[in-house]
Amino acid sequence: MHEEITIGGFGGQGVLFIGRLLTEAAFREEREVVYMPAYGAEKRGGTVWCNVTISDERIGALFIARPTIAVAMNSASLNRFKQTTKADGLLIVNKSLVPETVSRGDISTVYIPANDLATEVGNSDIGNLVVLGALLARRPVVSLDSIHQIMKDSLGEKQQLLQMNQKALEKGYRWTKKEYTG
Amino acid sequence: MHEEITIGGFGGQGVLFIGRLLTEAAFREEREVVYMPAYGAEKRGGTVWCNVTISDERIGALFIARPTIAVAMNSASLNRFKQTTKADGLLIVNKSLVPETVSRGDISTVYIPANDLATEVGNSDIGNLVVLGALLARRPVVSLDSIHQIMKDSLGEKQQLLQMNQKALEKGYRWTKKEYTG
Amino acid sequence: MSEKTLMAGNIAIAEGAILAHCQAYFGYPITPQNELLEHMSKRMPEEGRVFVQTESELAAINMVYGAAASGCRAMTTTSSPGFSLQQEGLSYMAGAEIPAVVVNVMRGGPGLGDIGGAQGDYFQAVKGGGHGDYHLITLAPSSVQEMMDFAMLAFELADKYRNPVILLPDGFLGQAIEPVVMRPPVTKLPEKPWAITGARGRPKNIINSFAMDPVDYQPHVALLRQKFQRIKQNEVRYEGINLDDAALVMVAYGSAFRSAMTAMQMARQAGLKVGIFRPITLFPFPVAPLSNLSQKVKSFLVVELSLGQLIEDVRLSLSAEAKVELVNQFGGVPISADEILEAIEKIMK
Amino acid sequence: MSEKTLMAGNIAIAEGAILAHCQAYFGYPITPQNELLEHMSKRMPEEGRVFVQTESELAAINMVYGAAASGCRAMTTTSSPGFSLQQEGLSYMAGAEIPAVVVNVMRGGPGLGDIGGAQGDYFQAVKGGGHGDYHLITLAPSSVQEMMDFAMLAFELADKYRNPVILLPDGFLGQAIEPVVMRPPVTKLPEKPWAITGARGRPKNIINSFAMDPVDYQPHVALLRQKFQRIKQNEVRYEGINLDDAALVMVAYGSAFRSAMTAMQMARQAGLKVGIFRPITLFPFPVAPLSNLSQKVKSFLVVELSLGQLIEDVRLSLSAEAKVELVNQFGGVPISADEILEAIEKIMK
Amino acid sequence: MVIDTERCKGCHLCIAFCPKEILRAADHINRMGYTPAEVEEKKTNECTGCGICAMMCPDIAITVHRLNKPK
Amino acid sequence: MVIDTERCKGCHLCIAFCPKEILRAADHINRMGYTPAEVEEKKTNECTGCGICAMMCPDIAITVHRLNKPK
Amino acid sequence: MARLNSKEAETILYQRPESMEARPFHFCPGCGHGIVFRLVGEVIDELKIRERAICVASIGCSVNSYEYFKCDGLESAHGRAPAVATAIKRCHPDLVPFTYQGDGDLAAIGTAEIVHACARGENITTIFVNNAIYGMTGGQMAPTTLLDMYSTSTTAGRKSALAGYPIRVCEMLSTLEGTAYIARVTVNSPAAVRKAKQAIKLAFRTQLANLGMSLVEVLSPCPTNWRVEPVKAMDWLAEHMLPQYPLGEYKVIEAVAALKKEVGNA
Amino acid sequence: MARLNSKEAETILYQRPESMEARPFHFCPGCGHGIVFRLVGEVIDELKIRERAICVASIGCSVNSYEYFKCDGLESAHGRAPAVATAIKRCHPDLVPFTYQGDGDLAAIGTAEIVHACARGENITTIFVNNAIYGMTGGQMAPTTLLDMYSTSTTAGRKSALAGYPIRVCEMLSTLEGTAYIARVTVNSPAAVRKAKQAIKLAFRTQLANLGMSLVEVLSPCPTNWRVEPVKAMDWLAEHMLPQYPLGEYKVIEAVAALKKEVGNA
Ligand SMILES: Cc1ncc(C[n+]2csc(CCOP(=O)(O)OP(=O)(O)O)c2C)c(N)n1
Ligand SMILES: Cc1ncc(C[n+]2csc(CCOP(=O)(O)OP(=O)(O)O)c2C)c(N)n1
Ligand code: SF4
Ligand code: SF4
Ligand code: SF4
Ligand code: SF4
Ligand code: SF4
Ligand code: SF4
Ligand SMILES: [Mg+2]
Ligand SMILES: [Mg+2]
Repeated sequence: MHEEITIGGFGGQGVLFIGRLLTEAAFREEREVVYMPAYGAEKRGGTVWCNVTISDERIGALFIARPTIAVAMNSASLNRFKQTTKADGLLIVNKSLVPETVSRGDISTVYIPANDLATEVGNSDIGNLVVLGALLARRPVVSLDSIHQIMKDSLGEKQQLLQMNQKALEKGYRWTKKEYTG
Repeated sequence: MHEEITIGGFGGQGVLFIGRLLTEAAFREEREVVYMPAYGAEKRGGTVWCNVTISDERIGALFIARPTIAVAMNSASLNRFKQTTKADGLLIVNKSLVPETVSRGDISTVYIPANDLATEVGNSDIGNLVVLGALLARRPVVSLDSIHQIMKDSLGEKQQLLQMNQKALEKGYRWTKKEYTG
Repeated sequence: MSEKTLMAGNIAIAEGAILAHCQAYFGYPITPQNELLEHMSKRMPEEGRVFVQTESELAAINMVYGAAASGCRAMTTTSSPGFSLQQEGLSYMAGAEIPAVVVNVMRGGPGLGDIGGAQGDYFQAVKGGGHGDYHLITLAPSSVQEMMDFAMLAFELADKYRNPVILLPDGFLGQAIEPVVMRPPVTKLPEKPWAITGARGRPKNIINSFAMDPVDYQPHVALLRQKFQRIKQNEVRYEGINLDDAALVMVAYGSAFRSAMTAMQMARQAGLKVGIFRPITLFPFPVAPLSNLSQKVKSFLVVELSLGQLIEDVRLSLSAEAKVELVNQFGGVPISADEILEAIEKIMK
Repeated sequence: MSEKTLMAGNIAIAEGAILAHCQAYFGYPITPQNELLEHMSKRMPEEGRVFVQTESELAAINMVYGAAASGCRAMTTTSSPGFSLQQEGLSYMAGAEIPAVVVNVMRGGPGLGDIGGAQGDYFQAVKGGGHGDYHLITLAPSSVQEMMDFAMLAFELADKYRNPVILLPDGFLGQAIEPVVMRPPVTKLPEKPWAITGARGRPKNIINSFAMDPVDYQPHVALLRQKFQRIKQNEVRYEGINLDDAALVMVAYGSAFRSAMTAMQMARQAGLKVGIFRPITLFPFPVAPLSNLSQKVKSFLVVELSLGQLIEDVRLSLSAEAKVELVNQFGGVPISADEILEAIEKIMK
Repeated sequence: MVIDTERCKGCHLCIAFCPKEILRAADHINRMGYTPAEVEEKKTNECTGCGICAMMCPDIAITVHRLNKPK
Repeated sequence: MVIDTERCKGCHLCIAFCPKEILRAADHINRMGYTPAEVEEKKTNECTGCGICAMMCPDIAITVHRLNKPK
Repeated sequence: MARLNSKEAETILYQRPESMEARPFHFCPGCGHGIVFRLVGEVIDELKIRERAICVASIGCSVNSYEYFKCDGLESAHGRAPAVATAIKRCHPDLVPFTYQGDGDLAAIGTAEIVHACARGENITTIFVNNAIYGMTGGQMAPTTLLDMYSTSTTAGRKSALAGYPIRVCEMLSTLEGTAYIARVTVNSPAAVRKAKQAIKLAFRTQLANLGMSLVEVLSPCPTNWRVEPVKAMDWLAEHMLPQYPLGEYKVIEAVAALKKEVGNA
Repeated sequence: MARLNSKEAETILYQRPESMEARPFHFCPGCGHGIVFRLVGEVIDELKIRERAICVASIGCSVNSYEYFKCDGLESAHGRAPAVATAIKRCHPDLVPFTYQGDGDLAAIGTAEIVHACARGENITTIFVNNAIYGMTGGQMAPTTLLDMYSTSTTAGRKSALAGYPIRVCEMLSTLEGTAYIARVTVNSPAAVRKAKQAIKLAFRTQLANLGMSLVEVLSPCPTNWRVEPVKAMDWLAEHMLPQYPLGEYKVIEAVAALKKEVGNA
């Protein structure tokens, strides 16, 4: 197994957070993993992105030029990923904020109204977890359980927040399973 | 013509001064000349030395490893020059302050009681000019006139000092001509 | 694999230093190594050790000088512009034979530049950005694990040779997060009878790099030369990958090496016999191993995040007939496996 | 020869700068270049120009940055430890394309070292002691006349390429006194429409070496690379002596070259066919001329006042079969013609 | 007074300092993702043009005009 | 008091500050070429051992002793 | 400050100063730098010195300040802006260089340069923005960080035994003979902003009258690194910073006092 | 100061301090450094701290000061001695590091380091020898050179318009909260030497009592570069330096005052 995942969005959309979740999960599942955040210029506003490479072998490049899985949380990142996503790759788009679509036949796409779905579970801000659910629904790079466990470990005391997050994750997962069966 | 002159003595003995005089004279006589002082560690007490290379051709090394003419104003410099003076070279020793003699057959030597002779002209401090006279008496690397002219140019207003210096120079010159004829 | 931890490169250096019993840390904030300083600001006091956020990188390097001269394992960390400010101090430390570790998490330059990762400080670290004749042992990690391991190694080598050691990751490695196997802490530190610890029951010690007269200083520099010679003989480190059948060998370190790894995998998949030679010590540079390799392999590709610095040492190492090409990025931009693959393909056909 | 004057090397640099219409001088005392600063403290105000004795070499280089950014010909002079402190500033100046002249009258190192002359700052000046990818044009005078001439040339080259230029004599040359032909003063200075002179009747000017995003900074560094390429093509300077029939060629600069001259004369007298290749620009290094020479001559002897720095650039220039030996002094001690001759004799028999 | 809502970063200093208390946070976000300040519709006329909001605005997002009284 | 004339650099601060004015410059130079200070022979007894000369000496060339009065 | 535009039927009371670019600031919401920038712009407008002013930027959140003013500008290495400005002024006495420096830049790495610009009495102006933190690098302790204050490098609060005491820059620099005008102001209320502007204006006037070094320290909020909302940051500043850093004029040499009288609040 | 040697028939009143080497100083005749060195040596003797004292030398005429004391010592880069001493003290609170710095070293290139050692309140001691000149490099202007004073880089006398004003170090550093004891003394008379020693002793005591930064500025003659005879140099000092640099204690925190009372002149 070797997946190269890039996630992009606005600062504040929790892009780095779901990147870290994936990394931690892969780590717990005893895979090789590299997490590489964008840093610096993007610190204050602008588009933030991060790379997560998960593999069964020693990982080379820290950077991902052509992701096998790309997640676009805003238009700017879609603009980028629609070019770079690898053939046979998966591109997930947050339809709530990104009106554009992609016309490439050689990749799979998921258009998910992440913030709307998040609002349904009670917090429009956690569209990132909805998207993560979607990702795992289409490419189980790590298990949903690992993610749940990590959230439980870190948010144990904050039951309400934890439950909301879990719901968002599940929501994205189930929504995607349903909409994009196969 | 190519002469490599090294002059050594205590700080305050005017070693650098006669080196500069030789340099300036050679310059006025339109020869190639390099003056290289020792600097730094010797600044505060200790032995001072300088190199003057006078030549009819482009001069190479700034430093003189084996002088053709060496002037020892104190024992420390004699110690050095008795080794380094080139075969066929000239070694001038200020007998007033340096009791030692040298037993090398391949060089000429002049032992001159410079400070005593200087006292005779009225200032024990200008043994350096006596020694310069001696040097020019044995090796006319520049003309006595050039030196006189330079002193005149720089000490024009200080008639008494100038005359004293002139006398010391002549004294050393004549003493040496007399004592070391040929 | 319970002893593994996920960790950012910068943090791994901090924890590596703590494991190596670094007793004093001095630093000034600069991106991209702020997390390292911040981590130390918490961890060092926790361990009962010294942490001072200094007024500048100049103060930091001179505090390291003082702490290490007094026998403590000491470290400072910075990034490129701050490293430039430390060149005088590094020359003093090399001159006075002070064992200490200086980390330069390199960013894009010259000038203020940017905060992307880069390798443009190669010459500065490896050739000596300061004045006078000296060398700094320079270690180039290429994974978060090595950030920790080489931080520890750096302290060992520093003490072994009484010489400053530079850890020279690029900014990308500082930010990358990877699993790390934690190492056992160092418990036994070397004796330092030369250190400035108070002249109690022994003749006084003096630490300096000075003589009034050059003739007195030269023998000291001659001793340093001997030491550098010993380091060259004993401390060369490198990694070779797929060298046995390689027709083309890439030479790379740091995050450039990581991209080269991926490029090599891609090339091999395409049937191209590519290997990698990775210098781990940049000083001492693995001259002999590379030279030997070039008896066999005639085609080399240097991959670096600078305008052609590593390539000079590679050229100086290779046999006469070997050919060297360069593929690089610079100014804070990472290099992708794709560009490297392209360069490989260009050479190999 | 009435236009000749006897002058110390340090003074010749000062007067050369004044002839080149250096408008602003900033410096901090350090041996062996104090006479230069002291001379400027008198001469610059006499000429109605700017002289500031700064609080440090750091302040000096940053004042040079400001003065040159505002369109003035500006200079600072220092010696080795002070030059180390200026590495950050030099990197900034190279990055922001500031034309200015920095003189490093090298002394013995590393560390505080001593105040003898040395060439141990070769790497620092030529490879770039600061951070990031840049090059400084580096001129190596070897006579008092050249101290003056190259000071003037330095200002020309700095303005021509908008790049800092280093004048790199050793301390011995600074102290030596030789006859000098005075040059006519520069009267026409180049226009500097880019300079920071107040946004009067034109769009504003900005001087910097920074971008928030590496992707924006890289193109700037790429432009610098092009410039360095142009410098390499156009500005190589060197001197060859007795190369026509030479069986052995010495490579040397500065006061080491002067000793090599004498050694060559001695060798020739002994019937040994020895020549000298003297790089005048250390960057750009005369790679092609040396390389061509090595098609013919196979035996080289590098003479330097350092532990083997110049020799690396010589090695990088020579053809595969050429052999290179080293004879050197270091740590502030001069090299004598005798030692060089000895080395020559050892090689040639 | 006019707020350039696309320049506004939603710090709400203007709201806090307006002596007439006629400013409030909008209920939407702008392109940069901030909640801009706006004038409560009903209170538009209460603005005295004192300029305090502009004086406190760190993003020069506020321009204050005053209609000249016809002579 | 004893002057180590080979350490003495002839600054003559001791001479200037001795309250008893019993010190003077010697008429010879020492090995370093300086004119050391010395006690005027006739005035040796006038020294009170006040130590001022030693206190002002920049070269620690002066040691001051006092003969103990026999009990 | 009011600008009458006779062709329009309305008077523009407040707008972007003419000497400032339209480009939006890159600062965080509620950052004091934005207010200070605007005040400098207004002063440049009012003194009509845009064509002579030189923005000598430093390194900190204001790193690219030259991009916001319509005057010539340049970047300085961290802490060295006073040296850069010194050289520009010495070379071009007709220009009006001002440094814009943060507390890390000026009071830590740049200590020697500001002290010596003051000691030399350079005829330049320094705007010194004290937010008690290293903003740009992510909130580490600055030399001006308050005791017990949180920062990312003093997460348990700054303790004097480990991290020393906050430096009072105005007090220190006022001891130097070359300083002509030194004042500490803040921007945490409309009245304070007005006073800050007066001080900045007087500082520039001091330079224009060739009276020596002028420096205005502006206590300024950094909501991001103080971890409070912008509006609360203004209160935090009043409560915590003012006691440690009393506002006021610390040095007004006679000639500056005379100047001040002469121009009043204009 | 008197030391009784019971086996001898005489009392040695003054001699080389035990903590000092026999090696003669390399200073010029009449140089104030020699007096100050001896005072430091006497204080080390009297406080019995030779085995704990660390001589942190700086660069200037006192460059190799570590060679004259029988305690451990090291060289610092120019201006950085306070940083070096800071580190030693932090690492070894039982040691007693003191820096010995000239006015060029401390007040020019080393400004930031001394200011921040003071701001941090490091528990170290600085002996600051102000001779108003760069002695070692041949007599160039120092930051403390007096107005109109000759130096090899102000041959027409220091003019404030070109070369700024002399810095009063004690006054400046006293504004910093971390300083515990700051005094200015001189050595131009026996009485002054006695006071200088008391101040140096109190400075070391301040460190021994862990009270914070202590600094003694000693106005000291440099006959060579002042171009006057040693004896005249003492008068020159009184006439020219004292008006610019008033003697006295500039900072005595309560705990130090208490200490002073406690020990008296001992
Ligand atoms: C030589 C050097 N050291 C460190 C840095 C990193 N650096 C950039 S800004 C900064 C501090 C900024 O703090 P401050 O001056 O208070 O400005 P603020 O961001 O708070 O406005 C530092 C340490 C640098 N760019 N150069
Ligand atoms: C970085 C650096 N810059 C300059 C020098 C040269 N230097 C040596 S001593 C000195 C000044 C000494 O003056 P001061 O500190 O007043 O001591 P003094 O000799 O007067 O006692 C200078 C500038 C140096 N050694 N290192
Ligand atoms: S002060 Fe300015 S930026 Fe802040 S909310 Fe009001 S208009 Fe927006
Ligand atoms: S101008 Fe005054 S009254 Fe009007 S909105 Fe602004 S602050 Fe309120
Ligand atoms: S001890 Fe006192 S009286 Fe005796 S020589 Fe010295 S100063 Fe004079
Ligand atoms: S004070 Fe000391 S050095 Fe000076 S003359 Fe007297 S004994 Fe000699
Ligand atoms: S970090 Fe602080 S100082 Fe920097 S822009 Fe943000 S609020 Fe302003
Ligand atoms: S130059 Fe001055 S300070 Fe230095 S040793 Fe001589 S007299 Fe003393
Ligand atoms: Mg700040
Ligand atoms: Mg001094």
